[in-house]
Amino acid sequence: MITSLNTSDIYTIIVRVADVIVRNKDYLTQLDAAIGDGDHGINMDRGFELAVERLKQLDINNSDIGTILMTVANALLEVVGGAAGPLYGMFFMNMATVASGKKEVDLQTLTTMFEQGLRGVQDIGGGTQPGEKTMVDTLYPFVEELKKQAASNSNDIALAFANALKAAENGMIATINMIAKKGRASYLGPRSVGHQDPGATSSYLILKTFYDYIKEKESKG
Amino acid sequence: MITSLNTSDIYTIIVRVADVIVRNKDYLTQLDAAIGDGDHGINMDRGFELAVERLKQLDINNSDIGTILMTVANALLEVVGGAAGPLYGMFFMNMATVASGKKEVDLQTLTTMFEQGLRGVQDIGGGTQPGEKTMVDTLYPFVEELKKQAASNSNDIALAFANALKAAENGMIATINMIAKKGRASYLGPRSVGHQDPGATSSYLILKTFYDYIKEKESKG
Amino acid sequence: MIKKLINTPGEEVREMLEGMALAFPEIIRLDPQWNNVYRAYKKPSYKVALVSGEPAHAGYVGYGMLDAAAAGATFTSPTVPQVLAAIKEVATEAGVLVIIKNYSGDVMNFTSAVKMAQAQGIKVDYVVVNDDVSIAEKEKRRGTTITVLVHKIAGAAAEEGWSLSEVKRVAQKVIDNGRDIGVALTPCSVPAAGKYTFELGPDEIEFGIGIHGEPGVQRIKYIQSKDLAKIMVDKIAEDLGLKKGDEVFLVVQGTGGTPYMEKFVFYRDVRKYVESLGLKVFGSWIGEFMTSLEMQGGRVAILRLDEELKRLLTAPAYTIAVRITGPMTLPVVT
Amino acid sequence: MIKKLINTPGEEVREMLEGMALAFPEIIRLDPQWNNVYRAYKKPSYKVALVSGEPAHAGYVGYGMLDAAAAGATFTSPTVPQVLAAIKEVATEAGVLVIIKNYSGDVMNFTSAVKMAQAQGIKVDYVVVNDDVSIAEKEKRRGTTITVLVHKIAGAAAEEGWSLSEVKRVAQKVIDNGRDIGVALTPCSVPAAGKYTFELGPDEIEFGIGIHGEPGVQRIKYIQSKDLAKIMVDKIAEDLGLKKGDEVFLVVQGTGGTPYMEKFVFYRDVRKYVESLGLKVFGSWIGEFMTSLEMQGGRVAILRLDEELKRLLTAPAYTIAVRITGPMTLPVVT
Ligand SMILES: Nc1ncnc2c1ncn2[C@@H]1O[C@H](COP(=O)(O)OP(=O)(O)O)[C@@H](O)[C@H]1O
Ligand SMILES: Nc1ncnc2c1ncn2[C@@H]1O[C@H](COP(=O)(O)OP(=O)(O)O)[C@@H](O)[C@H]1O
Ligand SMILES: [Mg+2]
Ligand SMILES: [Mg+2]
Ligand SMILES: [Mg+2]
Ligand SMILES: [Mg+2]
Repeated sequence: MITSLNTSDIYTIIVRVADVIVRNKDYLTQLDAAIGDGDHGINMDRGFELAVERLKQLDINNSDIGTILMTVANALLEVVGGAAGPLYGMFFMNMATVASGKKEVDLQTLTTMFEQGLRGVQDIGGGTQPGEKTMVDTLYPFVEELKKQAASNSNDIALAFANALKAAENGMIATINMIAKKGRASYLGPRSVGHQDPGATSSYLILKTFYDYIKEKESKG
Repeated sequence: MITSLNTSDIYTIIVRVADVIVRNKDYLTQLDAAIGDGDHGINMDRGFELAVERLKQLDINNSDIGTILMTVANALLEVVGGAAGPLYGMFFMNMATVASGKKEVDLQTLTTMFEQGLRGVQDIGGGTQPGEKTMVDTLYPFVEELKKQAASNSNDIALAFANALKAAENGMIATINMIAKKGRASYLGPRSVGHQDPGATSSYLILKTFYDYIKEKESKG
Repeated sequence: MIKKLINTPGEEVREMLEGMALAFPEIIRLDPQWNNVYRAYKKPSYKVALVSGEPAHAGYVGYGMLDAAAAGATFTSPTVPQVLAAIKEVATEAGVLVIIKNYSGDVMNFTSAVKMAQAQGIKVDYVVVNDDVSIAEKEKRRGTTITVLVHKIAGAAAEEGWSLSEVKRVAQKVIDNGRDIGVALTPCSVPAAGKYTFELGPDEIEFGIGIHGEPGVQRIKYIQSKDLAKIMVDKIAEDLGLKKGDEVFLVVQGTGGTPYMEKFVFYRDVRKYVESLGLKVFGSWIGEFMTSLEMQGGRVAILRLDEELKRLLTAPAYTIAVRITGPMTLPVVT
Repeated sequence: MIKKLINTPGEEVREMLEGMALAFPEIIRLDPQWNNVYRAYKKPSYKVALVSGEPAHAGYVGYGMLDAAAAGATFTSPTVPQVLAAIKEVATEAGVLVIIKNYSGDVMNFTSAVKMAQAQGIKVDYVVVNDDVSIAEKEKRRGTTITVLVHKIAGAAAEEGWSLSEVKRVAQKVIDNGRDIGVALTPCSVPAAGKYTFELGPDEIEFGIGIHGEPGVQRIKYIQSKDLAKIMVDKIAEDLGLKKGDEVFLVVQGTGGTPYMEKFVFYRDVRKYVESLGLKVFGSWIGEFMTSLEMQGGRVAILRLDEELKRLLTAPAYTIAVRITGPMTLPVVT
């Protein structure tokens, strides 16, 4: 059973996120073309490419999880631009703040990290709520489920993430039938219905990468 | 046997030419799109529409063939523009000069009219010769054959025009395999091969309208 | 792939800015670290500095308009540190006015940068342009063409040495009195994406588009220029509550790939219709001021004028895209 | 049908000119009988009058350039009586110079009109612009972008009161020292035809095009902006025999539907390559000066300069498309 993640775990996860994003670059861009301006995959890829480049220059042994995540946040803020830049920038920055100085985090801390990350997104997004067809529709149920799991006194990170990811996936899928209320898709009004939100999708891919790594680590024992 | 054409014949022929042009407007334009700038049908139609409008204002009983043809020439010069405007303008103007004051023309005079018309085209075209993929490839063999027919002391206009039109048709078809040396198509060099010249085609349509009318008049006796 | 006169996709903004700086070194200066464009010549320390975003705005940097344009990737808002760098570069004692277009991304990045600049002791304020009348809810309206008139009018005020709060007041006045609306006949394509942002049938028009190739608020059947002109002008006139005798300024433009011929035919139709409503046309800009790459289509913007706006609108400016050097004196001949 | 911001096809030239005259009544005047555009304000009687054709040239009528532009139907030379009317309208005692583009139609219509005007006792001469370097035989070369520089330079000379023969001499000097070449990435469509003039594959370019939507001299595979820039500049430099140290003026333009971004990326590449050949760039025009409706593509024109041409090129002009009012004096700040 996995009960904590350390600096090196988080480092590896971010590297894998970058890889997942590059492989889904066209897909995310296509989703954005349907209801936005067709750049979400390109934006995310530009950010995570720089994030990994910066991470590679870090001395991992002398870094904590906060440093890793702050490096990611700064890279995203620096080159992503658009809506996704500040949204994910604040997401990782808030996570970093919680993890500051920590070389290891348990389920409780991870939950707080994601909770604060979500809050960062909601705040900079102008008070974004679930149901507005954004990345919040993925992140919010994920965090809610994680909180539930952590509250039930569980330490099992893999189990908690498995359940939270399911909630996140449902949230992502639910965006298909929503009318967008925030972001560029909201200009389309009812025409936005029938399309999955690109940001909700990239959030899901990021969360899934966390879970896939944890599961892999667990199976390796 | 038809041995002369009068003012009213020429008037009717021009009205029919206008009709033939409007029905072939798209076809001529498409031919021009392939090796020119895609406006030949539009240009010709604009000209003949005005020519007919002007003819309708003429008092035919007090007009001679020269007046009819000069009216056509002026209308074409006035609104066709492009290459076709001055080319056909001079064609009809030179025909008009020969027919000036005449209310009836025989094969000899008709031959001279077309000969001078052709010369007008060649002169303003900058000395255009057959083989350069232009309307001259239709007009030149037509005139040569007409001259031959008239020289053999025939008075039979229908027969002479039948033979001359055949020569004109062959001339038109021969433009397909020519490399353009004059006009817009010449910029394409060898790329102009394989396409029938729009001007050669409109010339053929005009000559064919003359012949069709003559044949019809003959059959009516 | 969609053919474009560019090199490696993703490099196009940088290379465009390089081209502009090569062509107009006397007007703009390119900061290669941030893809920010700054006015090339000195400005007085009493002058409020004006900052805006998007590659297009590089054409409005110079005397009488912007001091800095922060260019993001194609159709992407510039980033927080990039905007912050621009603010810091041009800040004067008089302060900085940041002109933000009301797009989620722009608002987030620019307001974050403004907060950081304020935290660093820089005097900075901002306005948000939301002129796109195609969207019903006012707070959601995008910032489009009127942004350029804000640059022009606030820029002239700043050049005259107005205070930050006064420059902001007149900028907000332009926003309050200006509206824009756009249509697309064809889509456009972001180089790095290599695909069109939407597909349109041969008899369809996207009505109420933004400036980043997004689909419009509505898809309508093709109608002629004069019918479009009427619908578009009506939307604006109604929203602004324009009345007979009001004096207005028109901006009629293509969307990047619109030929001159169509712009002037469309202008004719807009102008005739505007005048038929009893409005007085003080002047017009016709051309390309806020475009969406190769998209074919048109935009109309109308600004209601008063004496203050008229004077500032026609004050001198010297940028790549807008040059107003005062009425030309012709040799007098009798 | 191909969607355009126009009304009834066939009316587009007239309506475009109406739009221009509505927007710029202080610069041009439209003669509705002939679709001719005349300079709106008086010219001195000592001034040679300049006449040219094509709708596009309406943008170049005004102080320091043309006195009349005779606009034919879209992509069609104006007619003989139309050109004659233009010559008669603007003729002065000093005479008229007619600037003809070397297209069969234009040459026939314009030279016929010149002959008729001469027969009517008007002092009139002409030059034929044949700058399109994509065609090998010099006599066949079309007249394209250099025509606009002839308007500019001969126009400045005329404004200074030069004689007809002197204005003609300098016009011919521009022709002798200027070359142009163009490429198309997409075709265009004449409204009345409603069809594209040619079809291009997604990786094809028409190389060596004219300005009326005709196909080019050659069809080539898509290559990047900088590779196109090199080939196009090389063709011109070779034909003009340009040598290191020569001073040149660049005109880099789209073909009507080319977005700003691509024009400036392309300009960057042309400029860098031109400078790599050791040529000195005196100045540039970047934009749309001689276009083919909505076609996407690019043109490069280069004019070799001497002191006379430099002075006339930068002399004042005040037309719809070209405004040169002298270097702007900025407030001096220290
Ligand atoms: N106000 C907001 N709150 C939360 N998420 C938002 C908000 N605005 C946009 N988003 C998210 O950002 C995504 C778009 O990102 P991206 O395409 O990179 O930016 P842009 O819209 O500026 O082009 C949307 O799919 C949505 O999930
Ligand atoms: N110099 C010339 N001599 C004879 N015919 C010519 C010449 N130049 C062009 N043509 C004819 O004109 C036709 C094109 O007419 P049109 O399309 O109306 O004019 P434009 O080429 O100006 O668009 C060509 O197909 C050709 O037959
Ligand atoms: Mg986007
Ligand atoms: Mg033609
Ligand atoms: Mg974007
Ligand atoms: Mg033509």
